[in-house]
Amino acid sequence: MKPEGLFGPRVLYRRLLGLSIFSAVVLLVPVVFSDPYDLELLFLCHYYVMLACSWDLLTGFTGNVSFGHAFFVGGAGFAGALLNLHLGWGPWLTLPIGGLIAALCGLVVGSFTLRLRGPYFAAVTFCFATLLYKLIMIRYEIFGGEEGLSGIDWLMETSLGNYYFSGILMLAAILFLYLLSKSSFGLILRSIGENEVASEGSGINTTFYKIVAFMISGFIAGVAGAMYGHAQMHVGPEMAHDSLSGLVIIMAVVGGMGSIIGPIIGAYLLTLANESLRFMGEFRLLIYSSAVVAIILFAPKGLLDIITRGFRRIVGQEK
Amino acid sequence: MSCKKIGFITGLGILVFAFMVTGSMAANRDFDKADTIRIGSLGPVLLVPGIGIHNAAKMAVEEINAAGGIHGKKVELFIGDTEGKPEKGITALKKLVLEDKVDVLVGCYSSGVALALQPYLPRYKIVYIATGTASIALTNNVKKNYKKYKYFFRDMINSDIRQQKWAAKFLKEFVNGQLGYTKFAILAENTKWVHKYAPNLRKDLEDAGLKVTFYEMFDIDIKDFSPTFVKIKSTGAQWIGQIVSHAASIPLVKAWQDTKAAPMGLCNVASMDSKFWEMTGGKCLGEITYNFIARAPLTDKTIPMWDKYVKKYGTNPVYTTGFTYDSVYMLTEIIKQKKSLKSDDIINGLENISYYGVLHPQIGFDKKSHDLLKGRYVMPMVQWQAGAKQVVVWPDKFKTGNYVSPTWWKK
Amino acid sequence: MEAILEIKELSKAFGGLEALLNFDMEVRQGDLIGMIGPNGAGKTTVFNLITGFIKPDSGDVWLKGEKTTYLKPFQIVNRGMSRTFQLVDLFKEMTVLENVMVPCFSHRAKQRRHNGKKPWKVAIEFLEEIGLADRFNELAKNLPFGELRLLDIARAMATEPDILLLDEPFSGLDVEDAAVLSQAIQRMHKKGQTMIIIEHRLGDLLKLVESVVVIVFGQKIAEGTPEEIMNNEKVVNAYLGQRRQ
Amino acid sequence: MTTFIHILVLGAIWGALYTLIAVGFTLIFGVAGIINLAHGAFYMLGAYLAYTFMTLLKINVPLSALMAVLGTAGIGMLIDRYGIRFMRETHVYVLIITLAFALFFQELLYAVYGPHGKAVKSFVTGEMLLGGVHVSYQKILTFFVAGIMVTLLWLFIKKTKTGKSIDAVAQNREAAVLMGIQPERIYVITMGISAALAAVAGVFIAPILEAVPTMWAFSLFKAFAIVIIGGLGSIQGAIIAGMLLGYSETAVSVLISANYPDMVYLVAIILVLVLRPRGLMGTRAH
Repeated sequence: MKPEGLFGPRVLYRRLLGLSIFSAVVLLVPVVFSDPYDLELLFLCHYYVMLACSWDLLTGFTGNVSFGHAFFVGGAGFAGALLNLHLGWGPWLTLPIGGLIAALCGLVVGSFTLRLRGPYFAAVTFCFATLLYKLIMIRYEIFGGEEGLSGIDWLMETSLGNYYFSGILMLAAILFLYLLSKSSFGLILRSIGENEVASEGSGINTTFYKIVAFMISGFIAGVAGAMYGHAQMHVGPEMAHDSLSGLVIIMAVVGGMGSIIGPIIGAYLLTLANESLRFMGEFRLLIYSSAVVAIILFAPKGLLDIITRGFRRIVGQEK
Repeated sequence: MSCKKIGFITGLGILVFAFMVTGSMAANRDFDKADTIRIGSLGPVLLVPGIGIHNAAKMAVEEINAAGGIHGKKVELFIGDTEGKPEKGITALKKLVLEDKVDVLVGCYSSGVALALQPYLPRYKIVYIATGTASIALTNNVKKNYKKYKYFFRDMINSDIRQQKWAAKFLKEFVNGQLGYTKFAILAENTKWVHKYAPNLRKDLEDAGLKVTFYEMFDIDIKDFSPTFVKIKSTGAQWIGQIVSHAASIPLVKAWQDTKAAPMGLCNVASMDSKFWEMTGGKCLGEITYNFIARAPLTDKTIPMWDKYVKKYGTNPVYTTGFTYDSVYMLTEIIKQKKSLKSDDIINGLENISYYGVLHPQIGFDKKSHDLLKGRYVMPMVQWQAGAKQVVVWPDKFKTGNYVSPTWWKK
Repeated sequence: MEAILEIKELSKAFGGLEALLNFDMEVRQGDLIGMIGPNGAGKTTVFNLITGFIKPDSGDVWLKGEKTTYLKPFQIVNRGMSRTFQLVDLFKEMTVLENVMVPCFSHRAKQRRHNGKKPWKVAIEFLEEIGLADRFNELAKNLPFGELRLLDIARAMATEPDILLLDEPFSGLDVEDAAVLSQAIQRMHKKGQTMIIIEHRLGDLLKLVESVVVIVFGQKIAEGTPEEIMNNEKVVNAYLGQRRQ
Repeated sequence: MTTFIHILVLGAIWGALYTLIAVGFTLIFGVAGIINLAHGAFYMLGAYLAYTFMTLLKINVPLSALMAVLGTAGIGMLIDRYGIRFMRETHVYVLIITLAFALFFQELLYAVYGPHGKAVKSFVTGEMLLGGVHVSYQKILTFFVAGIMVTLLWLFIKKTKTGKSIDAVAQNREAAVLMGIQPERIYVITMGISAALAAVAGVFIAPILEAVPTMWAFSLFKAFAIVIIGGLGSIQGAIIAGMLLGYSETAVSVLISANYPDMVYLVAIILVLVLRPRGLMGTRAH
């Protein structure tokens, strides 16, 4: 007897096979689509995938909606930018350091929100991000205020370089988060989301797991934020703005929360849809947001759910 | 099932890639091989300064094409929406350069956006004349690192020195000299183009023996300005110098009119627009702002261009209009002259140009900083007067009416 | 024999209400103790206090010679005392197997698993013991109420506790389910599992247990074998008497 | 002295407005247990509908205001009926669908009216001097309207049959169901009332500030902050915290700098949740 969908090496192998096909596609895309503009767009997809997946580890599993993912992105982005501008450290240093700073931010927010759930949790995470945003605005002589900081060293000289750098980083992040979510760590996070009291009553140090989840989520979002700053050669307060947090939430939800794979779909789809609707002019964002509302209304569990169910039906495996 | 799940993702991914068009990148095309000359216009398409940029560029391009284009080649215009935000500006620039393959760029409202765009110019080797950005940091970059930033030119009056000196002159000569006020409040938004402007203005006033009773750089997110005006009033200020471009101008003007703190006049970019009266419900009555274009014979071309613009778009030109209109002409002039789209040729041409535009008879750029040449600009002070009229009250040379003090103000 | 759980003068008040006053109790290895009392008498409060979910105002809890009074719930579990919950509220969106796997990752369970056995295999064993092994892949929310109770017990057992605390395991069960549960408890008892059971349904309880503690208004009023308790006048007046009316 | 009076007057006006926005937010949480992130969008819709009726269609003030409020209430009820109902118990879902609705309305108004602020003429012109301070009649009117609306809400809940049903559902849904109350009907009505209250605030703020497509966020944050400080679900708490926030923000911007008022609510939320997680008068523990 072997439980399906759990830890069995064969199942894991199959899933990893799926991930490697995805990796191969990511790595081969530039062969077909070499236009720099397309690559820049796909770079954005990579960035958002990293944000949405790292958010998913925190929220999709523990069930507490974080409205402050921008705190990590902005914190690491600005930290990286300042280190680059003042000390001349390159991306190879600022990315990991940005990530560590964001992990530290995660530790702080995590400790503040330990006892909080639901709306209270949402409010405090939101407050941290907004405090950072306000700080950037008020201490403009350090953070550049409304305009942010420009003149940061580039990540890679060409769009192709940016594409591969971000692509490999993204694949590493996905693989790491996916394996983590399928490990005991993921199981425990889910149990905390389902019922924290019972989880603690099962001998689990829920505080520890929640804070570690915060730190890992923050680290990956932070690396992504620092990477984005270098790739854009600019960091701005919008990286700490609540609208970025909102966008990340919506990407993850549209794709399907609590699966790591779902947010990948959401991030790719929404980033590309946003761009391909450009011909609609000023109605672009209206159509985009109506589509988002429709998807959440009609597929509350996300697109991944619809896709897998549809696929099962085709193959005839519907229970 | 998981394998299929992932198979599906790949499938979806491939589908999604099919959205996109392939093409190839070519910086600095060959003039002879180019069918058309492509100009990119950057600016927020829904904000007044951006509309002013795009309309002016469109009008100039249409005129140039009607006159036969550049050696028979038509000029094509591409619009990039910056939404007034650096992040969106970068996306717009990438789209113009990488997808639309434009040869030169004009436009851009907001210094922060232009600063974010500057590092991309050497990367794409594309020449860009900024027509709506005032921070001196932009041209200082050119001066400091000419090799990297030589692609950048500014056809606009820098705020840090030129606008600031002009503002100080207005406050000293007119407000103090003619009206006799000595206590000033400086209310400036906290954005890049003001960072040196406001403190230096304060210094100039204090050096002239005038009092600055209130000085604040406020966050552009602020919604309610009543407390700020209350504070200004309590300091006994007799004149408020506002320096506002990005902030919520409508609530600001409403709160000013409601609290009746003191007369207000210096720079409010939204207030330069002829629709501002309607937008504030007439609450801007009495407010003064300088502008960079007016229906006055700045050169022979000014009034005809103004009238044509009003006829075509049903609205007055705004401050970015004149700069953009002239810049598009200058760029085509150089391309025509050099028969080249190579950035070095264009830079060389622009550095040596002396162009008869709508704003000044001899527009030209400083060879080291690529800023406008000294003295080749004007900035009339315009007051909103009863009946939604925009009246030039200073300097006397361009005056179209007298200054009217707000009725509620008792000195 | 040495007591493995000692409760000394434990007191707790909520606002002005004395939920528990100077409560003493000793539990020895292999004991199967019942705890009875009317609604609101403070039985669940005892459980909440000794498992760390509520902090007492005064008094102490000693588990195997170690003071655990102010430890956190998960620390107490890892020192060998687990409990079930009165209102069964498990990990509903997770499968039966996953429900039992969570405690397999507690510090205590991990330490005791030296033989390198896979956690899911350990979990299956616990499910087999309680008779739910064939439903391991079902989502917990789809289980009927009786099986949920069993699952909660399996979950608590998976931490391999020295003392297992069952909070009203029979409430809401029909006769059949109750019989299954009784058998399971007896099996565990035979294996030497120490247990304390809170219960309302005296019939089921008194048949099972060896000794009974009676709590009324936050105070222990009697302790003894089921027969002694049935004949104790104080108990009959305070509790059983009311029932008979 | 004038400064002090100013803080007193302006603080009261903002406090009243904040309260008006926040009571609706706390009401729907207390009754239906949902955090409605589209609450700010109702406030914005109120302002824009007022602009549409008054400035564009030139309908008279009282009728436009009424239509704006009722229209928003209707939209609120539709969202509750078709957007929230079937997933009401999942708070993650409710948070996200209401956020999506808020963004949708932002883009809708952006597409229809553009990004510029739209001005609405004051309902009453003129101003009065209060202890040496100019206060426009519009602001005084807003203050009184806010006070009246909150009082009316109180009376409605305590005196009318529907109101009592709402109260009953808020206190104990199971018991209310046993008494023959249909909770779903109550939820829809409550959402309508909640939306209407936000819309009233929007209608009256429009002439003081402006109607812009991003205004929803500002009001939502303030409402969320007030309700967390006052305690989720508590109307008294919302009133107290609303007035406190109005006064403290005004005091900070007059006495320190206009840059800092937002810090007040951000820090207050964190402090309150760390020190007293249930808020000042919270009815529900987290």
